[in-house]
Amino acid sequence: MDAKELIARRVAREVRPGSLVNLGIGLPSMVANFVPAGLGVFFQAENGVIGLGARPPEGMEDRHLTDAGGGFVTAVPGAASIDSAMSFGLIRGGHLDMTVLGGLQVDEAGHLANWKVPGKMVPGMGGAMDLVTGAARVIVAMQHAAKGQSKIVPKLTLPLTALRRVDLIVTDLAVIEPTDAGLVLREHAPGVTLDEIIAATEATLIIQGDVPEMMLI
Amino acid sequence: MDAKELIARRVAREVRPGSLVNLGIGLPSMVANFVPAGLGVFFQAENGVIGLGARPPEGMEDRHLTDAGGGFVTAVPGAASIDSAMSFGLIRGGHLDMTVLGGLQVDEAGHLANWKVPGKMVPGMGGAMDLVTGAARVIVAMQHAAKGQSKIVPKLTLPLTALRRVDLIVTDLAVIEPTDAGLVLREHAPGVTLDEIIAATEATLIIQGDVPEMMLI
Amino acid sequence: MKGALKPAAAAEMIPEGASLMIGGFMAVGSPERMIDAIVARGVGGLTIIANDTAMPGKGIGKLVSAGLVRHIIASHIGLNPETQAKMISGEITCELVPQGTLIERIRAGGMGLGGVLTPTGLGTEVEDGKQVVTVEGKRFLVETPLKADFALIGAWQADYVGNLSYMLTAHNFNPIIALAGRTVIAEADSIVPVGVIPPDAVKTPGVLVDHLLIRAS
Amino acid sequence: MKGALKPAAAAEMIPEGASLMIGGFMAVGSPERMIDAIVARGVGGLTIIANDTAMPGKGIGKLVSAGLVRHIIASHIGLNPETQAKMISGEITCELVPQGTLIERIRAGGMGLGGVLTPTGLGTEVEDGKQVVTVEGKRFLVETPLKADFALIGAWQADYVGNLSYMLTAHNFNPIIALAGRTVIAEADSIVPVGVIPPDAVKTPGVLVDHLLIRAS
Repeated sequence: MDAKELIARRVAREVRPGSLVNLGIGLPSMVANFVPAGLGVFFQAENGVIGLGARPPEGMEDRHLTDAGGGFVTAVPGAASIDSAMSFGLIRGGHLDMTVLGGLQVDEAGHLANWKVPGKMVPGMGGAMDLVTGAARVIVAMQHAAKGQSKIVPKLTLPLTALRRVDLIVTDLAVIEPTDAGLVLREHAPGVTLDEIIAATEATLIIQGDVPEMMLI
Repeated sequence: MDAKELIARRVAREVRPGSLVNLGIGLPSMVANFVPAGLGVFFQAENGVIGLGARPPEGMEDRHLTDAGGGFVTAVPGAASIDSAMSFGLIRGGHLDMTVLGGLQVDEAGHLANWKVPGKMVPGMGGAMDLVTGAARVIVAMQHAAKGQSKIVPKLTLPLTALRRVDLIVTDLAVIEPTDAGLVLREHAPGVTLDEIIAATEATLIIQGDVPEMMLI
Repeated sequence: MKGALKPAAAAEMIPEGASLMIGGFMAVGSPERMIDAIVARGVGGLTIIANDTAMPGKGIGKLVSAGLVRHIIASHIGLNPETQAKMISGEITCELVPQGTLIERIRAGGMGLGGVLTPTGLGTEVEDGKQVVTVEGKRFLVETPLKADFALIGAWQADYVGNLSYMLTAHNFNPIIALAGRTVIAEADSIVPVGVIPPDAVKTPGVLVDHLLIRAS
Repeated sequence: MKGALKPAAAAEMIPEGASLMIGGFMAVGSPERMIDAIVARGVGGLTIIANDTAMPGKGIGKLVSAGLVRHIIASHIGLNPETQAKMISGEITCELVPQGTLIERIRAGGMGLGGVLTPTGLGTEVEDGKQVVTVEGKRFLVETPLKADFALIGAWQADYVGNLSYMLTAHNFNPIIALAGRTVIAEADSIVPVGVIPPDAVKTPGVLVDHLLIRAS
């Protein structure tokens, strides 16, 4: 199992029955592959559909039905079309139960940076600031480190996405929960020791009692 | 012809081809009877339909299709249903070409009072404040006097509806246009002399040259 | 997938003193069976947030007649003489709000906005006690968000995902209050199998709806 | 009743330096024939207000590639490397706005609001230079309204009243920008006779639409 699949399988366990879930482009979108059918989960794509389904068979794509990355999708029974004002009204108004987003950095306050690297990458924040501000639960799904640099840092050096503390960080090494006291190490990935996690993490991690191994779907 | 019909027939002449028009409850709603078919006018009822049609034949009423007074109506071909946010978005956003409203008083500044008589009648402003604030053109259709009291006054004694100057006042005696200089008498009703109008009007009227007789539809 | 409740069971959820947003414009689009069940239960001290209080014997008028209402936030109460009388006697307190402002306040509450800036009401009694903000040299009232414990929806079609569609002038406040109730209960003319309402016809996505009323017998 | 224009005739109406709101999300729901006609005309110095700039060869990306764009207000430009390159070189200036804020600013412009108060962007770069208003003890950014000289709509169905409906994720910004363009031009997949689009399926009432493009040959 590669690192991305590991992360996606662990995040999938956070998805609650009957909930409305938004998945970001890239790694987060893989989560949908591991959420059991029959859980009654609806996926929202912020470009305008609630009840996003799998990619259609070849030849059955429709240019009016895509995900936020522009890829062809289907609509499940009970799906609803929404315009951008409704889409973001649902997001900002707390009607979205959970969002899974990629991250560039998370710090000890649980603050996320995921939209800009000054001087290098200025793609725009898209829906990220609204999602982090408004979703009932925010989960960051990302690699623990990039180019040998820890993405979990004492204090953000990249621009903040929103003042809201994210609820959970899932990486290829660990599951970490930001709390009032700081970043609590909740789980380790299979075959990864706590010392390896601590060594790979620039931020201080709080370790309370036993740290179990990640449970995956 | 009674006074109300006279007023409605004169106001109907103000309706421009292809425009979107909102008619208030009561006297203003009579205007629709005199607007020529084929003018391509759409009537809006602020409760949620663009393309309001005549009352349906008996037995064909539908409880999902009424005007703002709760009376049964029909929908013309090309009608659109709108919710209250869109309805008032169109009104406040200047997309409504014209509204015709009743009045309790209009003063020399062209300010309208039409929603409250303190201590007597407190029905609420409904859509009146939005209509007067936002409609491209505001026409007041009312009797010139009530219980012998002029409704056209130097300064409002009743609560203001909106800061916006109304565009035209049509009464059973006269057509009056509020301007920067004050209230200009534009037309007199058939068989009514200027002296009679002046005597019936508490506010000062500006009379410039000939004052023609009202043209009616 | 939502279950459907008997009206009496739905009414049981509503405690003394609750705040209720109720759809409808002069009772068109109001959830009549739900209202009847509340009257039958007799729970009092209610705050009603709605466009109007209809008339005695219809829609919200039935709650007023039954003496269950303590406070009303509405745009118009003039067509219900009982509401007027109870307001004058002090049994009911009433906040009158311009219709376009009322619907935007509800939308803001439901969509996570801190409020909207509107020109409607400037210079009138509606301005009293409100913050004023200047944007690009123009003054606007700050109108604050509204939420309620319950939103009671009258819809045309529902499915068991909770998706709702509305018909003609029975839309009115319904699609907007569905965003702003902490618990949302929808009464529909019909309930259809999941997948029958086309995604483009859904005006209220099921995620917003907590409970449906069972079909009328 | 609206006539329908050839794309070239519609493009003729757009002068050098005009501001254009354009519907679409990664080009899904964008008016491609209209965009092609603007590229063919070659009028430059445009300000584009849209969710994104798609990618080279698609939707708004064609305007960027043709060098016709001077300023962009968007939420995301990261998937169009040409936009990135032109921004870095200074050929294009860019205001990046959170997606939920952008759509509310356009809605406010179209619906006559002075702006909205949002928590999105608080504490981030987006707050810089903005008014902050406190409502019920919470801080919100004042986000100001946006309008444009033209709104260019991609619709699914149109009729000759100008009524428009949209399909699935091709709604996105289209129904909202239709409120905020001083001149609104709609390109639809099909144009149907008046009366064919059910009133409840109309998402943009014809009153908002100034011109239709003729059917594609």
